[in-house]
Amino acid sequence: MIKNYKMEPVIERNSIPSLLKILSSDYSIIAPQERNGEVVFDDLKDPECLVLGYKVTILPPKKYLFPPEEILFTYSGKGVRTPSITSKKLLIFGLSLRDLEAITQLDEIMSTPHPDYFYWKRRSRSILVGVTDESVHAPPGGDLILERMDDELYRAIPLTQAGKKIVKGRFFKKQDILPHKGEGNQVMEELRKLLLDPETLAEAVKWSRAEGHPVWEELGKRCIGCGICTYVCPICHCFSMENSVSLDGSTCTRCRKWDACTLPGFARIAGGYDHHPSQKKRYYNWYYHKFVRGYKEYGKSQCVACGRCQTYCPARIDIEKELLGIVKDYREACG
Amino acid sequence: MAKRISESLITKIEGHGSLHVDWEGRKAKLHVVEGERLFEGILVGRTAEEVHWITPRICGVCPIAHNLASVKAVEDALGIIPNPTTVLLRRLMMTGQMIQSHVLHLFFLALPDYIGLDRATELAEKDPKAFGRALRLKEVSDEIAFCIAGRNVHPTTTTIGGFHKIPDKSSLQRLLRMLEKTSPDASWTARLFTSLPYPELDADLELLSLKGDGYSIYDGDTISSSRNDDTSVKGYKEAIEEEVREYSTAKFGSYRKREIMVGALARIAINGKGLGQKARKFAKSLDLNNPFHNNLAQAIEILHFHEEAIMLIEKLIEEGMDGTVVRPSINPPLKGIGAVEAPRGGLYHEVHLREDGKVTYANIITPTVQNLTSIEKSSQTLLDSNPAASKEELKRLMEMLVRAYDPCLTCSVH
Amino acid sequence: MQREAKKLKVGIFDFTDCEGCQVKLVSLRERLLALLERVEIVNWRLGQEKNRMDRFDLVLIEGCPITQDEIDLLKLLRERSTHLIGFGTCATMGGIPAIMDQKERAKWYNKIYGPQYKPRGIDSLPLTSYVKVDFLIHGCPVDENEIVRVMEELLSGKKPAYRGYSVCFQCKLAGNPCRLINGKPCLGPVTQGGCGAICVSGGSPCYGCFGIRDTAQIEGLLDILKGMADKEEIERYFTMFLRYTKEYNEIVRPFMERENG
Amino acid sequence: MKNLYAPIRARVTRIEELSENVRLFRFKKDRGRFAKNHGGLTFIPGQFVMAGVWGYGESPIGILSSPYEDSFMEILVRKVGVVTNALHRLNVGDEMTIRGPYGNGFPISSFEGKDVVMVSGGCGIPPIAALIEYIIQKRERFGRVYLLYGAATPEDILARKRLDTWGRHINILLTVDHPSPEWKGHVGLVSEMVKDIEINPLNAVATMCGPGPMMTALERILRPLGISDRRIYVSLERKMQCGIGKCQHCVTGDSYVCIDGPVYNFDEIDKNWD
Ligand SMILES: Cc1cc2nc3c(=O)[nH]c(=O)nc-3n(C[C@H](O)[C@H](O)[C@H](O)COP(=O)(O)OP(=O)(O)OC[C@H]3O[C@@H](n4cnc5c(N)ncnc54)[C@H](O)[C@@H]3O)c2cc1C
Ligand code: SF4
Ligand code: SF4
Ligand code: SF4
Repeated sequence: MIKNYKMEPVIERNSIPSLLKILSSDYSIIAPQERNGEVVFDDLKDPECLVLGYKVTILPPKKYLFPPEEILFTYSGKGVRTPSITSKKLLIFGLSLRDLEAITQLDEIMSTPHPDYFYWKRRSRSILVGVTDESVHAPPGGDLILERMDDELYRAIPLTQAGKKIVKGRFFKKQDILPHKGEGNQVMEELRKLLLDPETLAEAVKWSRAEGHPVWEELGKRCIGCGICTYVCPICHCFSMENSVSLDGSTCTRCRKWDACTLPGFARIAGGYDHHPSQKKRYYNWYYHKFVRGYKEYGKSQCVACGRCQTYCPARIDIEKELLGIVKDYREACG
Repeated sequence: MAKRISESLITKIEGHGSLHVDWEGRKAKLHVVEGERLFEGILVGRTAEEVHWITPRICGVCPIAHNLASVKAVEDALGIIPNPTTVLLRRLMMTGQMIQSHVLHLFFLALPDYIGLDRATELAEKDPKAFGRALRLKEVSDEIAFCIAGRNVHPTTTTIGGFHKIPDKSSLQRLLRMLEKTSPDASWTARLFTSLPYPELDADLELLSLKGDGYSIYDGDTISSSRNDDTSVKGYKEAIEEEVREYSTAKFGSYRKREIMVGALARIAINGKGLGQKARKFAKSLDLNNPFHNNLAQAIEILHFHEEAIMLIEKLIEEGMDGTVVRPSINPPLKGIGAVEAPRGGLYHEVHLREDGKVTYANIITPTVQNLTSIEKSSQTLLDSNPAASKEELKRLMEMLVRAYDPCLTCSVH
Repeated sequence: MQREAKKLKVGIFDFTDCEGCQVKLVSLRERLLALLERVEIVNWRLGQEKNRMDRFDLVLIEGCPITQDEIDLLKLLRERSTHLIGFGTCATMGGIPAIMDQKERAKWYNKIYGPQYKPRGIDSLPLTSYVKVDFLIHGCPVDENEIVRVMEELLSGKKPAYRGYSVCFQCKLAGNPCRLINGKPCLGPVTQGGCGAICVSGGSPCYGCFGIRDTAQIEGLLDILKGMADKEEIERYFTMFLRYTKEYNEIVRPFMERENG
Repeated sequence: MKNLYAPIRARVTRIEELSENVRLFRFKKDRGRFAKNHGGLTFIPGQFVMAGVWGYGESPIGILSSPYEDSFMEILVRKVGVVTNALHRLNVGDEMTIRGPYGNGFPISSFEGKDVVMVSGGCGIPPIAALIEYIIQKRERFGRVYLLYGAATPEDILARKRLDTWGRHINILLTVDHPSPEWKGHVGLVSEMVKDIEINPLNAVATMCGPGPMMTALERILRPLGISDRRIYVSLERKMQCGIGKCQHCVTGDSYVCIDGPVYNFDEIDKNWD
């Protein structure tokens, strides 16, 4: 039997901190680290604090491309000023395949119908490096992916010029490797499967509402409207504007801030009329955007089954379980 | 008939009170009109963990002192001895507390009297540099509180047996850099307050402070008097008596039936040897019988606690930190006392708990309660020793005198 | 840009409380000075000697009107001010003093002061129990950035707005593990954001001092709390700051009674 | 790439107080004229601008002036909240902010050769006004044109002068709920005037704008005329923050009111779940 050996660039686990140390002269490095018992993306001050093989981070890396709060312009008597985004380039390290996929989706969303100036200013100054235990078949995005072969070794899959440049560095060597069989990260595997057929998902969600499926009544009661699911989702991207005049009256600022469609004021207009007057409606809207409108607009669901909304929902609403239930009932009802 | 010298409340003190003087009989009384909140009742039925959440709300000027007094009382009741990191961090919190409170009092409440201003913010125009120094000291003390206690007013990180969360090394290093920058401001403050023209007054003061090793404000275990009459903290309730007077919502305290003064002046009188290098030099100019000198004593303390904060941070960084929270011991006594030196003097919290951790009894004695009797007495001395002065002049002097005690009437009526 | 030419006449008053919110005002430091460029403080007992009582464009009231004098002054201030604003949780919701209701008071006066004592305090209720209040700056204590935001809105002639989001927003930004998920009670989801989730970040629970947010899903939260705390504990959470809110009386109490029955 | 969220500066050149809460603002660009991007028009009737005041935010507001006019634009603003109050505090000569025009506007070319019935009430006049200005310029290309306009009282009828001018070109039917002593016109509901309309329902379009529940108005006013739902156009109102299809506030089902709307035919609206 002929073994399928291939010469590929690899890096040892032990060399990763040194690699990051070197890269930090050109980039600000963002990487997963532990804080209060949770894993979060943060500035990596000490490469030894890097955490790999984590399950999920609270906030997704979108916060670096689309910050929770950012100034869109300031105005003083002299004129309008758009803040310049010229800090050091970002290197976001240790992204999961799902987070990479989410950023690929955000890229598309933030280009439609017009490119979002602020997102792209940041995005074009950032490099994404994924690290995964899963085997990589179709890379979901990013500049470079490090696929874990065993405890010591990562295979490097460069996807862009920038990625290739990193792989040329001295911590990488070429080596014959066996194609490895990844373990998968076991988060929301069932939802993962559902997402392969976004059309059915879209149909099922739409159907469930039209048929008055009891799930919406129930979720409308359970959801406490805290907004967490949308903040932690790597694809959610609603926002609101906040305008202010500084204390001394000299400068006006418009700031955009993450908003959440599950919050009460989201669709309320002056005078108090509310287009989403109940938690049930607001919660349904969240699913509708992800699975119906998302599919209509981009041909896929706006979900990558990262598991965050389920992990961090204080009401323990499990999107995977709910969708499985809806799809099952839909299939039974509509054959 | 008694006629009020100030028609309205005394301004620039914490809380609501007015001086009433009977000019014919030449008698002075301090009316405290703060509403009663009844904290000792509020606490009953709450849990041990809620005590140090609730008591800081007695006073927003010295919330850290109340917070720690409560934590200590509950730890005493539960037989907990916190680890050395916890003690260092709490002492650091207390240095922040002292500077915060003294800066507020000295610059915002007291100083305007001595330099002929109505309000402190006028200083911002008159002497922006000086005002800038005051603001920097306020900032650095707030930062200590934010960093260790979680917030500048009403702590969020403290818990029974330790801390929910301890700061990381880099934030301590940041604090250290800030403190190094504000060191000259602390020295300048001590110099400034040494140079002020304090009115002369010999009030024959008995001064009272907690005493332990060094300049202890967090862990003194003896109540010590300048008349060499000491009591162990355990006996605080017998030694410090509280008397209800019909004209005041605050009780009037005394030590073994004598009027005593507590606060910065008393601390320096009792613990002066423990003052830091730089602060010690200024202590010589203090007149321990003149309550007006409490202002100067506070200024000296700003410098001292500034030095102490630096020392504590260096120690924490050097020795490393241990964030473990100590659990209650088996068969704890369920009755405990926590005493600290708050900015205005000795503060005593006592708590009794049920097995399930609910509070059954709480007693709180604040420094201002202890000072009220002394304030009245010193006012009387001021009246008696200035027979020729006009009412106007006396009124001004008496308000300055009350302010010098830095009374916290909100604390006194808790 | 619009700018009022004349300075707003401001009064700052404190009723019975801890004065921590005024301390926060001083903690604004440079920003307080910037504010003073735009307003004239005509009355501030804690801050200045010369005080006037004529008319106010804006009155900030800290504390709980517990005594008759305070209640009378509150009513007078309402008459004399264009905008009357509650400053801090004692003023806006009764705060910590409101843990004790009027019935309990008599008992504790007796225990603490003795039977001879003639109390001054009547009851600890929020300002809104006595007069119409134009805006509530919640917080125990108030937050510096929120003071600035509300002042900016007032100075530019806007009607200040309440925050539509919950404490959870900033709690997630801060990277805190969620208390509820770890089986510890928290009122963050039903509480108006803006405080920076400072208590949860410090390791303490959120007791809701920033006020119940608009259209909060309280029953949903109660269902969650039921799973981790007994009735008494839930009660203790809601009565730390929120006893006199409409939501406590109309939703929490009936819910607890139903649970009992 | 451009910062599409930054508005341009505009200057108020005229303010008319139409009622206690409604003001008309005329403004021009700080520099130059408004571009004629839409086949010789500066905007398509039914489109809106994001009008605002520095430091106060911005609001979607329909354009009232003629789409042929490129030296100024006019809007009508009802005072209801932060931005609209700030606009009402402006004086002639003050600066305001503008982004747009945004939205789809009426499918005006498909209106040609047809009878047009426009129903409007209260503040719903702006998009209709622009449409009327458009129609008047090419009057011969349209069949019979009606404006049915209802207001609470005669004082609430906005843009009286304009109505007089328009009346020379199109049929205007006015009605009020509460007449003043001098009022000689119709009193009662707009629906009662339908009997005076002569159109060919198979070759007509209708537009509706204004307050009140859409469905009941439709049932009462337009259904009796027999115009198909697909040719009845309505301008929707939804909360908006960005105006360019990103912020998600204005979505209704599958569509973004700020780009796919605000004008929809009734058939489309009926299919939307909210
Ligand atoms: C397509 C369209 C055309 C419109 N045309 C006009 C017009 O010609 N004249 C007129 O007076 N009004 C018009 N409106 C309504 C107008 O936009 C709102 O009255 C206005 O946004 C209220 O803003 P505010 O800041 O004063 O109110 P606030 O209640 O303070 O609202 C704050 C912000 O929320 C958003 N918002 C609130 N209400 C609405 C709303 N009804 N629609 C959209 N966004 C809202 C806005 O961004 C607003 O600035 C139109 C609305 C839409 C969608
Ligand atoms: S699992 Fe939840 S958080 Fe993750 S992408 Fe899907 S919807 Fe968003
Ligand atoms: S801890 Fe409290 S405030 Fe934070 S996310 Fe959980 S519920 Fe919200
Ligand atoms: S976390 Fe809760 S209790 Fe703490 S400040 Fe915020 S709202 Fe108040």
